[in-house]
Amino acid sequence: MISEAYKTGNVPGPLTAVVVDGRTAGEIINAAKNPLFVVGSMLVTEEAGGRRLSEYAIEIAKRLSARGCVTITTANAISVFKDVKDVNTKIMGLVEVVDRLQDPNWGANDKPHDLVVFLGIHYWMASQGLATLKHFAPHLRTLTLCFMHHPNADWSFPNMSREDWGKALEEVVQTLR
Amino acid sequence: MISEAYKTGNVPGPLTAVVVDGRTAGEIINAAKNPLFVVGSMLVTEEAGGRRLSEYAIEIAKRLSARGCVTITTANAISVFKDVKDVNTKIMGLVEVVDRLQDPNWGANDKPHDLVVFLGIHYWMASQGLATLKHFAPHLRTLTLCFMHHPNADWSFPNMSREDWGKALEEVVQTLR
Amino acid sequence: MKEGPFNARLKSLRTPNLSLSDLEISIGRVKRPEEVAEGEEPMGPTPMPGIKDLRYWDEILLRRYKPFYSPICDMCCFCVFGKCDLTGNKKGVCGMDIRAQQGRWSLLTAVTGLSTHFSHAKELVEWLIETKGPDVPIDMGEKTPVEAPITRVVTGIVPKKISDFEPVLDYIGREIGDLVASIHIGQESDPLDFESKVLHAGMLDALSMEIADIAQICALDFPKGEIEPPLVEFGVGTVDINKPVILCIGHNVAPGSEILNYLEEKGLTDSVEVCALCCTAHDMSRYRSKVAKIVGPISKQKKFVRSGFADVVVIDEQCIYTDLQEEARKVKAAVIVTSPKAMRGFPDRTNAPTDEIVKELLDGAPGVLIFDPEKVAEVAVRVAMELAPRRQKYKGLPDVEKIVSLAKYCKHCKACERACPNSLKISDAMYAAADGDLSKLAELEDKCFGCGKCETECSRNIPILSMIVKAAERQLKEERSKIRAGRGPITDYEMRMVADTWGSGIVPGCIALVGCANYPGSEREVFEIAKEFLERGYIVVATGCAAMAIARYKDEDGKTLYEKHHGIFDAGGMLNVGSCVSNAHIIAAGIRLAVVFARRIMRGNFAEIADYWLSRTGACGIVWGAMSQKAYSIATACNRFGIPVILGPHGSKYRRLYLGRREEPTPVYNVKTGKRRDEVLMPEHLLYVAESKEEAIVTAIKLCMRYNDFTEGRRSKIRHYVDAYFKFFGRMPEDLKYLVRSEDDIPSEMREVVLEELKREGWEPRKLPQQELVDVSTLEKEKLWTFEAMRRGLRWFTV
Amino acid sequence: MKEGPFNARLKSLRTPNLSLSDLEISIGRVKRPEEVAEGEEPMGPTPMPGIKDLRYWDEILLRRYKPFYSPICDMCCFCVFGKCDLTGNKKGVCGMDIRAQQGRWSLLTAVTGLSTHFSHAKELVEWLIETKGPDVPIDMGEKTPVEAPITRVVTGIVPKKISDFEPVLDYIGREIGDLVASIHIGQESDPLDFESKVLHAGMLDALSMEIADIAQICALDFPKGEIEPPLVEFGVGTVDINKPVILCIGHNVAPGSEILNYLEEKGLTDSVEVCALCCTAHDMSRYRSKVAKIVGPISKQKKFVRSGFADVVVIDEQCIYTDLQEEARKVKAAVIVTSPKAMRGFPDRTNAPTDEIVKELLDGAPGVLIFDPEKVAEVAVRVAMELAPRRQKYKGLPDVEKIVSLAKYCKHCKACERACPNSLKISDAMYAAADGDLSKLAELEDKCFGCGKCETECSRNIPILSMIVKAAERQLKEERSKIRAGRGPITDYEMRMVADTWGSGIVPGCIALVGCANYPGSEREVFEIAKEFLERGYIVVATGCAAMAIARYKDEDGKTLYEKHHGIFDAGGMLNVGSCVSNAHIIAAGIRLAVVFARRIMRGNFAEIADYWLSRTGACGIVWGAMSQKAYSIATACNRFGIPVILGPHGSKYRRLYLGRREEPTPVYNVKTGKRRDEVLMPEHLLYVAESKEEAIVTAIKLCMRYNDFTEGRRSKIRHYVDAYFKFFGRMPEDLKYLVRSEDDIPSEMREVVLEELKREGWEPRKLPQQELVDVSTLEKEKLWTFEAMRRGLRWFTV
Ligand code: SF4
Ligand code: SF4
Ligand code: SF4
Ligand code: SF4
Ligand code: SF4
Ligand code: SF4
Ligand code: SF4
Ligand code: SF4
Repeated sequence: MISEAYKTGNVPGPLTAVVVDGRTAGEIINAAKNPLFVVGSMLVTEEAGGRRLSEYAIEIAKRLSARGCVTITTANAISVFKDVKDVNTKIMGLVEVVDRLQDPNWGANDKPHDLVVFLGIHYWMASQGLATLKHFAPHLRTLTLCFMHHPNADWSFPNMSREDWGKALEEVVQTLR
Repeated sequence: MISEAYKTGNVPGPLTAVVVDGRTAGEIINAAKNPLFVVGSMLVTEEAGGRRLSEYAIEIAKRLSARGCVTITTANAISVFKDVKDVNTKIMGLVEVVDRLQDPNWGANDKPHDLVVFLGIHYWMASQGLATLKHFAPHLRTLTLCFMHHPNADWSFPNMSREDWGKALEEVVQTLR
Repeated sequence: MKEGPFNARLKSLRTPNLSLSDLEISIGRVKRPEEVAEGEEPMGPTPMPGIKDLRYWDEILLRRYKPFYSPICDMCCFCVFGKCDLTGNKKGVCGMDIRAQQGRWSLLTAVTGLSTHFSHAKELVEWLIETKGPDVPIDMGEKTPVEAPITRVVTGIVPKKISDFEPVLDYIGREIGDLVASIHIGQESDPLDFESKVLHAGMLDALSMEIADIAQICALDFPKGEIEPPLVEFGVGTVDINKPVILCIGHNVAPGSEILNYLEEKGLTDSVEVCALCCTAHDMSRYRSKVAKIVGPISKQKKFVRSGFADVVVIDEQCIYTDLQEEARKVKAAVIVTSPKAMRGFPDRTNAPTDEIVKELLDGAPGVLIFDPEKVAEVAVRVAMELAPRRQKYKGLPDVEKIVSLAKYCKHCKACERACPNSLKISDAMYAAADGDLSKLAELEDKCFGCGKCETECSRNIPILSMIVKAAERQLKEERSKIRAGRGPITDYEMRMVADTWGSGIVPGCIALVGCANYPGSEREVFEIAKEFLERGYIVVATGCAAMAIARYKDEDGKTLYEKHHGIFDAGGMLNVGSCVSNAHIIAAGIRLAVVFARRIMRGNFAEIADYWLSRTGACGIVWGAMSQKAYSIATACNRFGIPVILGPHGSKYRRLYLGRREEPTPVYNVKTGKRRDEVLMPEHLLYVAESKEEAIVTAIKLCMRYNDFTEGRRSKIRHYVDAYFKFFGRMPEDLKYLVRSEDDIPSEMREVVLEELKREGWEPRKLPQQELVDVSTLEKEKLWTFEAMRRGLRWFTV
Repeated sequence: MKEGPFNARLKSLRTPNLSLSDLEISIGRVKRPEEVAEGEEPMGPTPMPGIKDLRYWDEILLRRYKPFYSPICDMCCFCVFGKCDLTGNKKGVCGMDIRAQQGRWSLLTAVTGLSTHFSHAKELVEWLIETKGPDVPIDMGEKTPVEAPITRVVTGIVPKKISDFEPVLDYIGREIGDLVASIHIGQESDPLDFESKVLHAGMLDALSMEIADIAQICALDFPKGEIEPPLVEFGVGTVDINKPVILCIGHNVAPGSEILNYLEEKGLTDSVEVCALCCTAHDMSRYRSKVAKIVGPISKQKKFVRSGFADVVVIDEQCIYTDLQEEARKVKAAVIVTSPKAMRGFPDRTNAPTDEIVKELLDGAPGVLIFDPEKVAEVAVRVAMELAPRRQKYKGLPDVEKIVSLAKYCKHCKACERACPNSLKISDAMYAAADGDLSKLAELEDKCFGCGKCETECSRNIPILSMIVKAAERQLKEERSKIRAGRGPITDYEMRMVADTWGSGIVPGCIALVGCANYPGSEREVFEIAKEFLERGYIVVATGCAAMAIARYKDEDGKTLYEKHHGIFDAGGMLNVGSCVSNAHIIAAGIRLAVVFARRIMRGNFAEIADYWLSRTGACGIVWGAMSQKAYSIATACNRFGIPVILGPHGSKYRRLYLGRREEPTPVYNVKTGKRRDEVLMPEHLLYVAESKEEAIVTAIKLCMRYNDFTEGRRSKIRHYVDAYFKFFGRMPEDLKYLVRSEDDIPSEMREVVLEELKREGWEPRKLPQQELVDVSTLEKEKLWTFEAMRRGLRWFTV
């Protein structure tokens, strides 16, 4: 299944993301060897399904940390992790992460990644970052958990309301091992 | 349903053709008040399902003529109609037809058209002609019967083999009233 | 030596290896050796460089800062071999891959920006020569003896009068041709060579901006580096709509200044209200600060025109919504367009009798095209005066009840939100408005740049923008404040005063806020960034839309930052430098520093000067609302001069950044001994995109650090870095080990925490003596022209 | 009058209303009235026109021939306000709609082509001034006293020596800046104003091409309008691969001519094989017709390099596959790149010692960049001689068995076909090849332009292009024929001879076959079109890739059209004019006609000259393989001069045509009385796309008709039109009623059938006397400068 891009004009080319639901997204993360979770500035401002977006992000980050994976906080996202325990975070600029991810040997936890998961990043920055990865990081798959559809990812949610988004994120959290 | 463009790089934008089969295509033509059939140079050279493409074109043109509709032959397509009876043809360049179709009052049979059907036109000329109509002839719907998928049309076949194309054209002919 | 045309002759001077030529360049022709005055500043190695002549400098930059590409399109549509799919490792029919294609787009974007400034400069110079004569002296005031630093550095020319810019313009025009030619199918293929051309375009952009601004400063007597330029009335609310209102929009001051002249001549200054938008507003207020009012930046264009306040709208060039004339027509305002670059389909009435044109416009002609600024002035004033009384009923917006009923019609499909560049939450605001609560609509105003894209997508034809403006009407009308008129150059005098502290890092940096108004969050963010840095004792300079965004907001005590802070180029100074072309003066500041502080040769000595910026001079550009091709070429201009720049999130759509990787060792050289050693990369990036205001602030602090920071300077910079991190993120930065050279660099009050962090990261102090640490350049010794010239026994006066 | 710089002064001459200035322009400065020689040709109204000065002419063209837009993309990605969806009636964030956006792309495409020719001209002139001095006289031979018609018409300058082109280049460079600036966000919004700028770019393109070709003709002593220029060896098969082989590719003759010089000097001409591709080949053979061999057009680049025959590949600029250096590397050929526009990532070795560079290349360096053509020559020759013996094993292609086994590996997914610009039936050919039958692969060669796009899409990595080339090896090796060396200008002398017959329509037209090699069917079609027109007694002129395509094929009796037909600009003449820049001479031909036949003023008199082309002079360009941006700007150059052009189907991807609607009445004026009347539109289109060769032929015949055809001329044109229709379509054309003015226009042998058809169509003869019918212009009387000048009592000599 494919979807229209959230930004109507964002039609990058013949290759376009596959639409997934929350459960599938969770399974994709589960299946990955060393997923990297990258969260951005919208963690500070957005809500999903009536909860703060940061709550979902923290849940996901915790489960990933339990598997030895890292969460990269871009922009000011680190501020929502201030008093959170049991989470491996690292501060980087989004473009810095994406830049380094082009190197197949780079890992935020010193191991190469096979999956990158975006959440809460400014739409166009995320879209452009995903484009960089699509073209220049063929060793990686990309998944976004935003409510805005991202054609440049390998997998993306469709465009959805904030309510449905909350449900989908809930599903992701439930599915994660 | 949507399909990839025949030319991989031909991704024009968010709006893209709906894929149809032969029967649906025939019904679309049947439903139109004053369809205009436009055929091009590939009539002279192409085969579909083992028959000459021109044979299908002539069949369709005949049925349309019976309804008072006109077939426009572009380029050298007129040459295949040399000894054909019971067909209203008119010779024009493809870009000339498309140019005039932007005028909602223009008709090859002096009545305005509501549907334009392309067959056997050089891929890029057809694609560009369909783009012109998409943007500048909102009063018209467009259908192409080529084996190459055309995202700029309203309706198009998917990419198909010459054999399947023959079958689809046969279906069109069968469906036409 | 044979006589011959200038440019052909020059070629022999353009040598990639540095041989000190015994030829000097004066205006438009090469001096014979006997003509060169003794003691005159020698010519550097690259006067009037062509594409290939500064490639060696670009190689240094691009080895440190690799182009980072983000395609916004996977296809290429440049030639009819295509349209080609370039996804991943596919090549186009011509052999281009996606990386080279991004380089090509980067070049196209930069050269579009460059051409725009060039064309603007050319038109200004031609018009000024025509009206004021070719001999207007280039005089920037006694405090600024170096009149045109960029012109000197790039071309080697020392301009004495405005017509001396003519050969410089010829040079730029020819280079533009070469750059555009490189975009053609089957030419350049290497991303780095594309980027070298991009950087070349950037440098020429700086040169074009300098010409434009110097020409208008000298010929129209704008402020010449005044530290207290007059305050100008700013904001929608300052416009007196009881008078006939003329609104000028764009970048070319010619028509606007003539309107001001005409009013003066006719004694009508008090009878007609003259206001302006965008850089034309800056420049008109530099011309007549007491008369011309500044409405605001590009984001106000449609908002103000739609309000109906303007009776006559005069459009010149650049960044003017291309359907603005239609907006004007809807409110029955008269439209006059004036630029060959934006003729917008109107009939050319330049040679028609004025009476006839006035009549046409009063009779409802949709608009006229007039190329003669004097005629524009007379027509504008006469039409405004006659038209104003007739169109009172258009001066206003839909009323509140109308808005509520329109909001009820919304089907909440969010097509508008998906099309809105800032994804504003229109649907939510419509829900509230339908219930009679306009506050949510009003809140959008600050974040909305007034494009109207939402409206073109709404299948219900809801006039979303008008509703936002109406809802925000009160706050808009209350928008009245003061902005300092654009001051023009940073003076050599100021530079002498600040040289020690800025040059050593004690003044922790100069933050340049420039660029367009498509801010990621709201215009307020630019104000907040400025405030943050002013409070930290940085020098803050601003131009164009950004200078206006800052003026829009007031501090707790009701003052703008311009009123609150001094206007000196020194710690805590808040400078409005001027319009977009005034950006040249910011780049020039670092050139002045290199001359004042280090006596470096300017003329034709690009690489050494840029190295000085890159390795010594703490500054960072923030283009928070980067949008136009000009903003890109301005950023690139900074980059070629060695100045790092941070873009707002939309900047990722430019497709290319220059990112460094701090852990990769990079070579630096001792300027005196020439000894090479490897260092961490500093500054870390050359062109960066930040996602939030906070990220922009901490990154800018970091990007102000330089190899040559004295200990005291570095300590101050680290203090701000750590402090800002705690302020915004509540924790320590993770990269201090790259920034702290020795324990002396750590501010005493945070010594322990920092050392602890450093220890965790396995930090080792660098074991170099202070002098060795700071006498650093990125250029090899033999490419430092000043030193080379001295070694060759040359002696000269620097200004 | 004050002294001042050239360009500023000129402004006062650029008046949109036509006031005959008493100033004259000589080289680079304005003459004072007393300096103007008595009887000298007066200056027209628009010397050195800016964007706005010829808008009145463009309005005439664009009212007749409306821009017809075919977007190839529905989005805009020009600025970071976007990316915007412009589908249908949506506008971009900046207000642009899809129509204006196509105009903008049209401008970008044209200005890219223009800049490429400009930059080429500039580099040539700079290099020639450097090597031959500034005083090389502009002398086109005694048969061609009007040395530079386009320069005269556009700028008013009469160049005497090559350095006189310098101010013209300055002028073009400045205009390019203005044109590119118009692409910036928030500038132009009106499609017609975009198109006016496009046409301006086209005119400047013609000027640039003229400068480039005249400079090289004069300084390098190319043929000067010879009617029997030497025959040159043409085709892959003519290259002697037993010698060391140097291959030059591109458009700038500098390196190639220096290689020929070096070989001569060293007496090595017979020891080294020098061959070339693309326009460099044309120009090298114009320089030394006996030595330099022409391999073919762009379609042969990869095919030839892959064959491994070349030991050294020298690349200059334009239309060179951007991965060609990689192809060369695969066969271990040495690569030398030479142009700042296409540096392709190689290190600049211009200043390295020659021995060192030679050694580097022999040691396997991937390539070097050398800007000095003399050094290129020495390096190329020395490396070729040393390398040739070492790389014998690379001179060849995969063998036949290999091909069969590769073909078996094909999974028939047709990804290659979908990516191939011409959708060649590769899968079918692979089926056959897998069965050992290579004939289907071989058949593809003629239709394949050798891009290798198919290979980049094949997930099985099948080397499709190599297989095609191998399968066609025998036919390629047999490709050996003769082409006339590019002759350069059409002489004034020839024009005098043909003036009566061409000017009146008795010679039914001049067909110009130009442009690139992406033909819709095969290269053979260009040959067939040429043959058709030659047999009909048209004048056929060709340049660039098209001139080569014609040379590739032989008639039944084994001769090329060049050998079979005379080379005079007259009925039945087959002229190779030269390289792409020689296209200027084709446009110049009509200017010469206007002067020779009608004594029209040339200097600064653009509109009248273009009107002469449009309303009187029967010609049509056919750009059957339009591909590059240059091809677009060349077509546009023709269009602004009033010459219609037909593009091949791929031309639809340029996004814009100029189409007329014949039934819309268009105003024409009697040149003597000024009386206006309405006429059918003629020629019917200005820029047209044809889908098949047959359509191109009949349409070209029609587009050669002109208002001013004498009866005998029109009769001859109608004869060909009807005849060709019957030949290709077996029936009557349906639009004769627009073409036949009176019964006299009908050829006697088809009188009855034609009259019958006309009757059916309700045709009425036009009731105007012959003289009234033919004294027609599209310009109003007062804009016909020659007549205006005469009315004002001026008298002058025309050359
Ligand atoms: S590059 Fe831009 S204009 Fe071209 S296809 Fe892509 S989005 Fe469209
Ligand atoms: S320039 Fe190259 S990549 Fe772009 S459309 Fe042409 S062939 Fe394709
Ligand atoms: S597009 Fe119109 S109808 Fe849809 S949500 Fe926006 S305002 Fe409402
Ligand atoms: S006018 Fe404002 S709300 Fe509408 S699309 Fe533009 S920025 Fe968004
Ligand atoms: S130039 Fe206009 S249409 Fe194009 S991306 Fe920018 S805002 Fe959109
Ligand atoms: S892409 Fe490769 S495998 Fe597919 S049909 Fe073409 S040659 Fe065969
Ligand atoms: S190399 Fe030939 S067959 Fe392959 S894509 Fe190009 S034109 Fe088609
Ligand atoms: S004809 Fe076309 S491909 Fe050939 S050289 Fe000229 S521009 Fe290039």
